[in-house]
Amino acid sequence: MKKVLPVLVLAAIGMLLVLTVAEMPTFGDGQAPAHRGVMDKYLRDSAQDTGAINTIAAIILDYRAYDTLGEATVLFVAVLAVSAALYQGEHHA
Amino acid sequence: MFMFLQTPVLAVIIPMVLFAVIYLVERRSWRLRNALAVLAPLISFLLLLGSYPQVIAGERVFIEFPAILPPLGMSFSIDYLSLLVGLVVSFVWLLVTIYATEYMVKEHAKNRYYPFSTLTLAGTMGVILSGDLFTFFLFFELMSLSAYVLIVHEETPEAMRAGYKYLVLTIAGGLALFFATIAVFEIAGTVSFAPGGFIAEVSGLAIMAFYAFLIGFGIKAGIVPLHVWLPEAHPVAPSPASALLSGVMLKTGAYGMIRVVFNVFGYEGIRGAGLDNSMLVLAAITIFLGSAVAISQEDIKRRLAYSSVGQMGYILLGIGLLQERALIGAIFHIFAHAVMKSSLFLAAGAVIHKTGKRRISEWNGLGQEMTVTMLVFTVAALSMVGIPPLVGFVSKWELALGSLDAGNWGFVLLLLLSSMMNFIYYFPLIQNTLFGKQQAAEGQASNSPELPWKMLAPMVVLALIIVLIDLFPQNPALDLAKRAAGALFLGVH
Amino acid sequence: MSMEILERLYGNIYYLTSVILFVIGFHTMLTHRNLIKKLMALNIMDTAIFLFFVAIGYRQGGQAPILLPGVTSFVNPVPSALILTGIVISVSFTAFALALVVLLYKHYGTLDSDEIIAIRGKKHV
Amino acid sequence: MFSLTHAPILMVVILLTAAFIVPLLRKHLLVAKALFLGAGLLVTILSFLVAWNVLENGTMVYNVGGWAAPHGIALVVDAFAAYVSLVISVISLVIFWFAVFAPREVKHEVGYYALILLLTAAMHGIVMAGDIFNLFVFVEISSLAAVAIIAVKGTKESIEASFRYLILSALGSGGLLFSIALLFMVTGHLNMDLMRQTLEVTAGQYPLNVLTALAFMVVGLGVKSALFPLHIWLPDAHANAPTASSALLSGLVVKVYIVALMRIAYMTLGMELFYLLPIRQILLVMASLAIVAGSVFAIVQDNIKRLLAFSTVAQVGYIFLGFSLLSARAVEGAVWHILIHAIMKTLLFLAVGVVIHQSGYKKISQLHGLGRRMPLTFACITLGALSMVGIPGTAGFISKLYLALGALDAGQAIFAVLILLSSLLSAVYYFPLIITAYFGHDASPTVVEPSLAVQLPLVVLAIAVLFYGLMPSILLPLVRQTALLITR
Repeated sequence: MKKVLPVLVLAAIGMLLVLTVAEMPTFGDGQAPAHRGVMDKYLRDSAQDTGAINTIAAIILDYRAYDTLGEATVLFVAVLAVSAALYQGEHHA
Repeated sequence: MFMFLQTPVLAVIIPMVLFAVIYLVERRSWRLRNALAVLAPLISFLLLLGSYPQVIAGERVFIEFPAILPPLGMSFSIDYLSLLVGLVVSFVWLLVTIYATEYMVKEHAKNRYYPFSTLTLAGTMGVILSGDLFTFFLFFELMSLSAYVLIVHEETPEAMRAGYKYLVLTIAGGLALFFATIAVFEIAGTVSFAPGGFIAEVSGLAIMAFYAFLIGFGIKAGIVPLHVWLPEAHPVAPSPASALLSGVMLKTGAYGMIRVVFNVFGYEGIRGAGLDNSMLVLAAITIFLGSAVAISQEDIKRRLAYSSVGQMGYILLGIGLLQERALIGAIFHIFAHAVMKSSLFLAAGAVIHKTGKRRISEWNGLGQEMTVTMLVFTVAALSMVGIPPLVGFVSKWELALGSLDAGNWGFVLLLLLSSMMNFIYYFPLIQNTLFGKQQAAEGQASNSPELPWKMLAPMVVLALIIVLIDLFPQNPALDLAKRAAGALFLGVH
Repeated sequence: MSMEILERLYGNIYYLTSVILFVIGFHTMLTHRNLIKKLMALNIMDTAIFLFFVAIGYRQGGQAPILLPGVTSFVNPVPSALILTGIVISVSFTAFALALVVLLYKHYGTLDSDEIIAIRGKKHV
Repeated sequence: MFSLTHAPILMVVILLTAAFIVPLLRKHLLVAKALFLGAGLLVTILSFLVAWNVLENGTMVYNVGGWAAPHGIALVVDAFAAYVSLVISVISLVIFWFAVFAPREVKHEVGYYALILLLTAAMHGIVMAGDIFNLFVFVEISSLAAVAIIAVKGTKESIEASFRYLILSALGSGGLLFSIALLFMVTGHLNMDLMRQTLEVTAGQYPLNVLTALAFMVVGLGVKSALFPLHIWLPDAHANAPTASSALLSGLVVKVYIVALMRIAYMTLGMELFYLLPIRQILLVMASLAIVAGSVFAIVQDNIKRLLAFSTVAQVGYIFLGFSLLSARAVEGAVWHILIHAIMKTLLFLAVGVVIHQSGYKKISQLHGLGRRMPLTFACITLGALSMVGIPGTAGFISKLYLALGALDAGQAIFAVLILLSSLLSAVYYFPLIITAYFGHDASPTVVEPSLAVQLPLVVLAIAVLFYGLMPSILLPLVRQTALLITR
């Protein structure tokens, strides 16, 4: 039982995922829905808006800087968590 | 603001406030505590008595606070039925509390008994004076939960076990009521008691709601097979608390059933859907089993508890027959049984208090030592059996006539059979106590007075009511019961 | 019908690969008892998702989204930007998890999840 | 007249800034504590103002950095966000107070405060997010911080529990990210509102994609919010954490993930799409199982904190049930329950923590007579327990009333019965706690009450339990508007 259950779960998930992949827009299709949303604006305006020619940098550091703040915070949480968990009291520190 | 100052609200609020006051003063002065505890039911009684002329004149007192817990509100009302039951409840409570001030002297944790007795009174008055199902439910929960504290008062392991059983069942009952209440709200958009009922069509959900009501009230009233908590809880509670439980609180179940049948569903709807049959079957089983099991009980309080089960069956029978005269019997029996059963429990409590004898076989010859107590016991027991001029006879007579109106001979026979069984379990007891030989252990200091007056007086008052009330030219309780039943049947206030 | 699905799968081979990677990671997660291996499995799954996400951004003939003169066709920059954040998050999780593994080893003297549960269970009873 | 435009982002930023500074103040503990409490208080005031503003002027949209929606990240503070934000800030302020004044349970004190601040900031960030990836980032911050505040206790059990929580939580995050990828694939947007508009067109084209995305999202956030078969991490984690952490985790964190799921459901997909798929039925079944199983497991617990943790599993079921019944009153009930369960569970965890610290007893069967030794604390516990059972007059009754009415409105009387059944079960496991403490023999004459500063949070929460039980109409407008958002 303990061996069969994971296999069944995996088979179900794998089946679902493979069917989903078959339904997805074709890889590399320039007209796929993913490229019809915000992308154009970024590519068109980022240079004037932010002065960065690297659009990815423009997105990370400017348009979506709030996410980057969150990203830095996650790192901070991890550092704090590790130090707090490993902390053994004054005399060790 | 002055809406709060109306009689039905005050009769509920004042005991609630006194609960807090008693809790605050009880460590300073036990005299003040006792006085306040007696004051609470007295005030409620007087307030209701004050509205007697108004209600008799045909006016229904009704106060509403619509926006308390949106979408549901709260409301209070006094009509014939709630006036009668309210008067009985507060009066019995008054007497029992006076009795308790002496009885509880021997007990521990008195500072817990009085506040919670007062709080339970507030809940009970709220149940009786509520003007809609939701208010009814709220106070029903308050009453049931605070009564738990009274039941487990002695904190013995048996008391805790019985109390836990009571608690779980009472919460189950409360939830059944809650479900039924919101189901009614869902069906009709209102939960206000209305003359003649307000559920136009008895749908599937309405039938579910009815059975939920039956379960909820059945648990409280001790209807077989939902009575299991009752014979456990009564013996372990202190005697005044058992008197209140049996004499007063069980009646709220019956009272609620009357409200549901006549003011929520309407008796024609109930009859049309055939729901009365389930009540009748349960009533018959309850009457028979309650009386039969009582015979075999050795512990006096257990015997009285089973007897209460049987008597609640009478009331349910009176409701389920859906006949005016049967309903008169049921309503009057609420009054009669309250008076009889509380005097029985008080008398039994007096014996236990004085001698510690709980087993019936130990009671032989007690009549010589505690003459007045045993006379009270005798009168009440004879009334339970249904000997003519006493109150117990009146309700049985009306019930029997109601059964005949319904064209059902079987129930008359059942009533007779049950009376026989009552006779079987009360009469030998009376005979032995009054005329039997006292067992050994003579020579106790019997020159001291039988009991303090605070214990004696309430019992004597109750006994006098049992004997005298039907000898009056006009029996006021029966009069109110007739008016109440008439109003419920005509579909007017 | 099934031919068509196969063709589409072949066309989406990058997606398919990441999905397979995901399932491999999940399988490892479910079946292996060593805590370090579980963490590795977790990272494989995360990587699979990153691969998948970045693959969404690819456009036929597109170049890196650096706006140099003369380049007109770019890949979608959004997934790349998001995944940078995702990677940092995954790293943070792994770092903390490894710290916990160290502590667990100190307390229980083993890295086998079943053994840890057994030790803890005994204490409970 | 100052403007509230920046208030939403300020709430997050104030907490984050405080969190960055507090760990530096190890030598100045008093300053650190003052900063910790001050940040909490400031955010509470802001959240009141924001809630008031939302009620007066409708939804607030804030564009971070001045970049309007499709480009930048928007914070959308609608009635739901304002309401949950209010709940988070008030309850967390009470917990902050407790963490400062209660006896120390963790070694790295300033680190603990900072982690709590980060967790709170992340929760505010989650409920106000208007951008799905931003939501994901804050979910990650809160997941990591939530694990950390368990692990800081440093006992064997807490490390083991937090590791398990971390692994499952990371799995959940993976699921969430994957579903975001799938949704981005078919929409090209990250802003939730624009996603919905695009999905109205493209969802029909890629049904399986959307279904898979939904499945991964429900499972991902379901793990984090302990939806029934995915709850296995919760009892150990919540029972072995420091007191303040348990309260924070059980009272708020678990619910914030439900809020996140519901916000994604109505903002990104639209409820029609969300419930077009069989997800509603699945959620109903899971919620029912959660209610029953949580209660049944709670009954057999003797360890009080484990009992409370299992009760959380059941209560999470209530909230899911209300949202998936989808009648106006049921949703109102679920929204109420977010607040009310936060109040009661926080109260119970804090009070039980106090009892455990003062007496050393962790089991119900050991509590004999403590009701007389610690009257105020046990009065609070009694109120909390009565409220958990749903006795009228306490706050718990309100959500029970709305949920049951809502179930009937939805024509599903069976769920009303289920809610009431679970209420009975909670009576079975909560009442022994009170009964043992007040009645029966008196076994621990030496136990005393803690200082008043420690009891203050308990009293405040107990008053809140009574207050919302007796006059719920104060918050009703906000609750109504939230329900409208979801059921419209």
